[in-house]
Amino acid sequence: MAVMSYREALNLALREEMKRDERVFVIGEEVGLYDGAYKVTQGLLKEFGPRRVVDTPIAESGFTGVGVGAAMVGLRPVVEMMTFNFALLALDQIVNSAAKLHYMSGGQFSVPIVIRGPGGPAHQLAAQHSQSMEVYFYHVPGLKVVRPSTPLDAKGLLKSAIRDDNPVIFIESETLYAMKGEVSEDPDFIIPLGQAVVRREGTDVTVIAYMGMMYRAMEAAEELAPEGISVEVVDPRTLRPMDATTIIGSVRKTHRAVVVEAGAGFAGMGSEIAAFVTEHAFDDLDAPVERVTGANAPMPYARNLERAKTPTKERIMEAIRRVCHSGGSEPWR
Amino acid sequence: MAVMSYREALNLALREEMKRDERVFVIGEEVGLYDGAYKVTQGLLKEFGPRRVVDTPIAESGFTGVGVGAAMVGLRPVVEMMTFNFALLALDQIVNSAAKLHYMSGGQFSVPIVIRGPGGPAHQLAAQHSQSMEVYFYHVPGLKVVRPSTPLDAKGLLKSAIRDDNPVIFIESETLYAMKGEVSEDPDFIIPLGQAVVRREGTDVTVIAYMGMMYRAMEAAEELAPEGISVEVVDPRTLRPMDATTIIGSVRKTHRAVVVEAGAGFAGMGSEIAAFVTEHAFDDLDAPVERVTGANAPMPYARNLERAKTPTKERIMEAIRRVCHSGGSEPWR
Amino acid sequence: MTLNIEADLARRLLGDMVLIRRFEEKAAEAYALGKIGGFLHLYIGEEAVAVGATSVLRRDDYAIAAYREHGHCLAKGSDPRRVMAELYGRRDGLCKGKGGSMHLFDASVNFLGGHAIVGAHLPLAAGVGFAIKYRSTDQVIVCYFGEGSVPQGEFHEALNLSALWKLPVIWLCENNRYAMGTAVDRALAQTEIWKYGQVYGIPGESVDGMDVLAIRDVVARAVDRARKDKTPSLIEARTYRFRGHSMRDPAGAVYRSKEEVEREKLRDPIVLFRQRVLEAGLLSAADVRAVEKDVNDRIDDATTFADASPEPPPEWLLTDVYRDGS
Amino acid sequence: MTLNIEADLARRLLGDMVLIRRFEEKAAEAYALGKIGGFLHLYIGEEAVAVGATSVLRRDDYAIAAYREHGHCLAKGSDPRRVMAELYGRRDGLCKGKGGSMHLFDASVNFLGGHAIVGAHLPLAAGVGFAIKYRSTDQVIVCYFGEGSVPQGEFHEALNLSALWKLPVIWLCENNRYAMGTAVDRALAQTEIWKYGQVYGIPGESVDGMDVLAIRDVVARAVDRARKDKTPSLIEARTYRFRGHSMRDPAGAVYRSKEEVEREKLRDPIVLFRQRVLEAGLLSAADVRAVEKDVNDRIDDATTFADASPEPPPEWLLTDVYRDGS
Ligand SMILES: Cc1ncc(C[n+]2csc(CCOP(=O)(O)OP(=O)(O)O)c2C)c(N)n1
Ligand SMILES: Cc1ncc(C[n+]2csc(CCOP(=O)(O)OP(=O)(O)O)c2C)c(N)n1
Ligand SMILES: [Mg+2]
Ligand SMILES: [Mg+2]
Repeated sequence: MAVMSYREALNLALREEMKRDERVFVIGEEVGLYDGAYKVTQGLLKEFGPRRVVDTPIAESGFTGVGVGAAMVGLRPVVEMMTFNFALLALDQIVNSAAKLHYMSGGQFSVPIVIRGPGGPAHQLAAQHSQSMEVYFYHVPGLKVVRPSTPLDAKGLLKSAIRDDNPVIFIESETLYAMKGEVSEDPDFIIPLGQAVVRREGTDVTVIAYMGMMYRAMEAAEELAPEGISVEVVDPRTLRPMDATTIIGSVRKTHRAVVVEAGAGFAGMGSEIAAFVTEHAFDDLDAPVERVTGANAPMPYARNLERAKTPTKERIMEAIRRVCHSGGSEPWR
Repeated sequence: MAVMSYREALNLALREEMKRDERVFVIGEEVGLYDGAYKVTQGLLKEFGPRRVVDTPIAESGFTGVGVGAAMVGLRPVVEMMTFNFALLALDQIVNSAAKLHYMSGGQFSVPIVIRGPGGPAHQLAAQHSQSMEVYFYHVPGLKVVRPSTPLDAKGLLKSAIRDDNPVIFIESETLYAMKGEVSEDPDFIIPLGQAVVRREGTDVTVIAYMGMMYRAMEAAEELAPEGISVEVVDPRTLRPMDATTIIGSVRKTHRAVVVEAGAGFAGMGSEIAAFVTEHAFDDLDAPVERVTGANAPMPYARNLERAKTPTKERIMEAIRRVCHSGGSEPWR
Repeated sequence: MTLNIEADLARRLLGDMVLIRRFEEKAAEAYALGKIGGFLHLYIGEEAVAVGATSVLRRDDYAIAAYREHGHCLAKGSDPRRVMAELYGRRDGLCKGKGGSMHLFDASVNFLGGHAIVGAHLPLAAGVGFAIKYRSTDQVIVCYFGEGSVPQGEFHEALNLSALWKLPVIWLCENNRYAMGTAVDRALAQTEIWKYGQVYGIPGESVDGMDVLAIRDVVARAVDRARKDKTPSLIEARTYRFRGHSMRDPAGAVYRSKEEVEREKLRDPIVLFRQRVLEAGLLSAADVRAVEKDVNDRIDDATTFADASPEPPPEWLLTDVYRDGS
Repeated sequence: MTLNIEADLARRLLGDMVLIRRFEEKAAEAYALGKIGGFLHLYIGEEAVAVGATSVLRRDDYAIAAYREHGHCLAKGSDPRRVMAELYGRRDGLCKGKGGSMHLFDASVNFLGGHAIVGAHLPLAAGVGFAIKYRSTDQVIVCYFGEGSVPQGEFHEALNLSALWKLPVIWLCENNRYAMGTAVDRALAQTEIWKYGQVYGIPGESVDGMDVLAIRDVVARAVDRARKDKTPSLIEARTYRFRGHSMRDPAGAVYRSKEEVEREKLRDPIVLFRQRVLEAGLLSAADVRAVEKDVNDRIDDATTFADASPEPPPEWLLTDVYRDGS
């Protein structure tokens, strides 16, 4: 174990997997000479050379398709989206090519590709650069979707994603890159996809949250302890496939659930989790599952509006209190 | 009132709105000379000429962007996606341009555009041509999303969509184009966006479904009547904004709800409706909301597998029975 | 006039073209009988392109195409029985019945599909070219596409990447002058497709798409450039589709006249080639009859095979979604 | 040597360029002070392009740009106070503080933004050209874009549509030789951007992007073609960005040398133009001082205004999502 940043953990995962498997290569805008727009690929060009660290022009659909084609014939590309917002330009390649080729070919071809990069809001990047992008992917059969919240998870899950034989959408966060934490340096250490983790044990209510919202939920949990509310926080880590057992298990124990998500609320990840939890733990629920979500608006630039756009600790705490005193749900937004 | 097909109803709506407002024009692949791949725009070129009925090359992102740009400066484009599957190529223009320009410009510009065409499975069109596309749009603030199930709705809702000052995603169905029904010929007749409709009154359970699934739900309802199960069927018609009042009102009355959707189940429209209904009618619910959804797989070509992919009448009936005898929910798929 | 090819080759080229032709005529019948569903896009009239191009490829070279790909798949060497079974949606189909007419894949002959989003398979082809270079083998990939994908952005992205990175890709445009109902001059400000490579320094040539030997020569040169110095090429094969866009579209629809179609049919690549080999005395009438007889047997065999093949088992709906079955 | 322009015009061109320069220098300071957040992309070094081009436009003509658009917006005539307030994210900003530096819009001067997805505003420009033709007015639109969007498919889709439909669009590429850290020759097989229009028959020219008068001339000809016979043009202005890609990127990063940057700074469009007008005796030193004094006052005024403007009220988070407020 060593203390390193989330960014360094990703970098280490890439280096280890590139050393381990000659078929793994990194491709995207500014990943080489520039060492990555967010420095996640720092040093890779120097270490592995231009054959395996490939700078591309701005052509998301083109170079994502290049990755898919290369994967079809046996390579294992790690495609960097400088930010995931730009993946919309490559969505057809991801949804209609990457996700479906294995199925359409009756299992003859597969697409072992990882598409990674930062997603979600950062600091005043405004509407086109601050979107929770997972919503475009986790619905799609054939894709796996990962959102790693800690340096340890970043490393362990990225390694699993690279070793996975299926297309994996791996969405990081600009706001977490600098965060430090304990990370295993064992090259054999991985975290399997599809396993949620309990970040904090509690008995009264289960809060399901990932990335920045998970940390906000942890703060809310701490602040509520004195009020005698014991909060359990579950981080799904992988959104597809989702770890039903851990999430449902926790709710069966606490009898209450709050789902927090940074993105707009309508038809977001929280909808699936809430629906799912209710289906499978209905009789154990003492209150309806609450969703605390981002406002249903594009992301504004102004700092004060931006702050108000995503769920605050206060709103999370209110929601937790509401379910614990099982009142009705917060007005729909 | 006159009896006409869903296709003719759409065609009539287009003709009336083009007559009514000189700024309205139709643009897309094969909409003119070819009279539309599915003949929805039949006769428009002859009647309105090439200035207002514009054939485009295959360049979805390009001609959708043309529509958005034209809308920004005051025209009212109706962009046809030959099938909505191809809208993935234009998704960036829809999500990052059309949906956000009004907000980003602080209300200075708006994008009164309609993007319409058939979506969802048809007959053995296989994985890339049989997707429930609404999932890519209804989450997006700034967009409105319509799925009209009847000829009457097709006409009334398309007219509202064209008159709306916001981008409207209007997803029809190849399997409904030939369906006939009563349609108002009054050019002033419209159906406002955002209003669900009760297709069938019932007292024991509310089934929420649209398009093909709505008709399947109606059949299921008829077959269950003899068993003494009285089913109410609600068709949302507009997915965003969703008509909370009608849906919740019905569930408060029946105390049970089943959501049916053709698309894959994980994180689909059913998730939002189920979560939403549970949040707002939790104490009125005698059973967890059930979701009957398409299998979590791409669409296979083989006829028998294709049939098994989308919810059958039988599966809908089982789900209704389950909630009525409020057993647990169907195994997660 | 003489032809500087061997009789064997003549037999093979003729046989492959006739095989594709008969195969699709049968498929059309089967479609009418409801044995084949969905969209069915026939290649009839364009056979010389796939056959000519494939005839200069090695078996380990790759080919990728759009949704009008029966001909490319068969030319590459796929078993007509399994192709027909796929069109029928049966368990013995190339893709277990999951792909259908628009999504034929055959790993055993390096045929990479079968793609139905216009323009989307071009970046995939560049990716395969990238992988070839990455592994430093001397394979090449031929990417067939219609002129309808030229207005699509991915065409240009793929062209630039192939030139910038020097990828062994042969961009082979089958210009049949129509994208569904849209004549090329209503879709493109420049209708000479081969010229689109010039700005990138990509060698471009146009060729009579009805002349299987001409195609052979042009593609052979391109394959050579690709194998030896990893240079991409852009070839425009001027061809014509004798049938409608798909079975749902009449042959002589509003967008083109019956006369035009009839006139073009006089360029039938099979008729022309048969004439030439006969006139050149390369094959005898008996040879030709033998070729056609053999083809007919194989097609009958294919349909029998497809008819006999059962539906895929219901559980296959949920297999092959993920590689590890997860 | 003499210049065949009026003193007034010289004063205006100089003034506009200096205004943009000072405005951004102030913005950089404000960014350092945390008054401006997010990404801030400076146009410093490229001012001649927007100023030269705008100087031959009518007020009712349209302009659209990417995210490095302060200069284009100011040149088009937006009030520096409201632009600065937008950068500050304040209620009196052009876009009520909702857009920020990358999303400036000003309907009052037909400035259509401010777009941050590389390549995405090109189809919008084609759409505006389409609308102009639809309404048969004689307006034109200038679409500014970086050479970084040339590898992007939408560039080619938009170019083809503008040529196919004859739209009054001036495609004005600001080739500053780098897309973030990527030199143009690492992104494109063809680095002469003006050539990309040739295949479509679009008139193309390259021009010294540091020479405001040269740009004026080239754009004037293109505007004329667009107004008179609705012909699009592709202009490549060869320019250079003196600062980093954004405030987060150092001016002389790994991808280009300090020496190169210093050398390019000798081409400073403002310094060069000032020299020329002085040498030509078109303006006196005093005139120039007056111009600069006036600009400085306006910039001070702008920052004072922005500082004084309050944050947008919280309820604005949910306004302007839909036109009818629904
Ligand atoms: C992105 C996309 N847009 C539209 C379609 C519908 N479509 C299918 S084939 C076709 C015409 C393609 O023409 P071309 O590329 O010339 O190939 P051809 O059919 O002539 O062989 C169109 C518009 C599609 N499949 N994909
Ligand atoms: C589609 C897309 N991909 C990537 C980015 C990230 N990005 C922002 S600016 C930029 C470079 C653009 O360079 P250029 O077009 O030359 O404009 P310049 O910055 O030189 O003015 C990149 C890659 C983006 N905004 N959009
Ligand atoms: Mg064609
Ligand atoms: Mg640049």
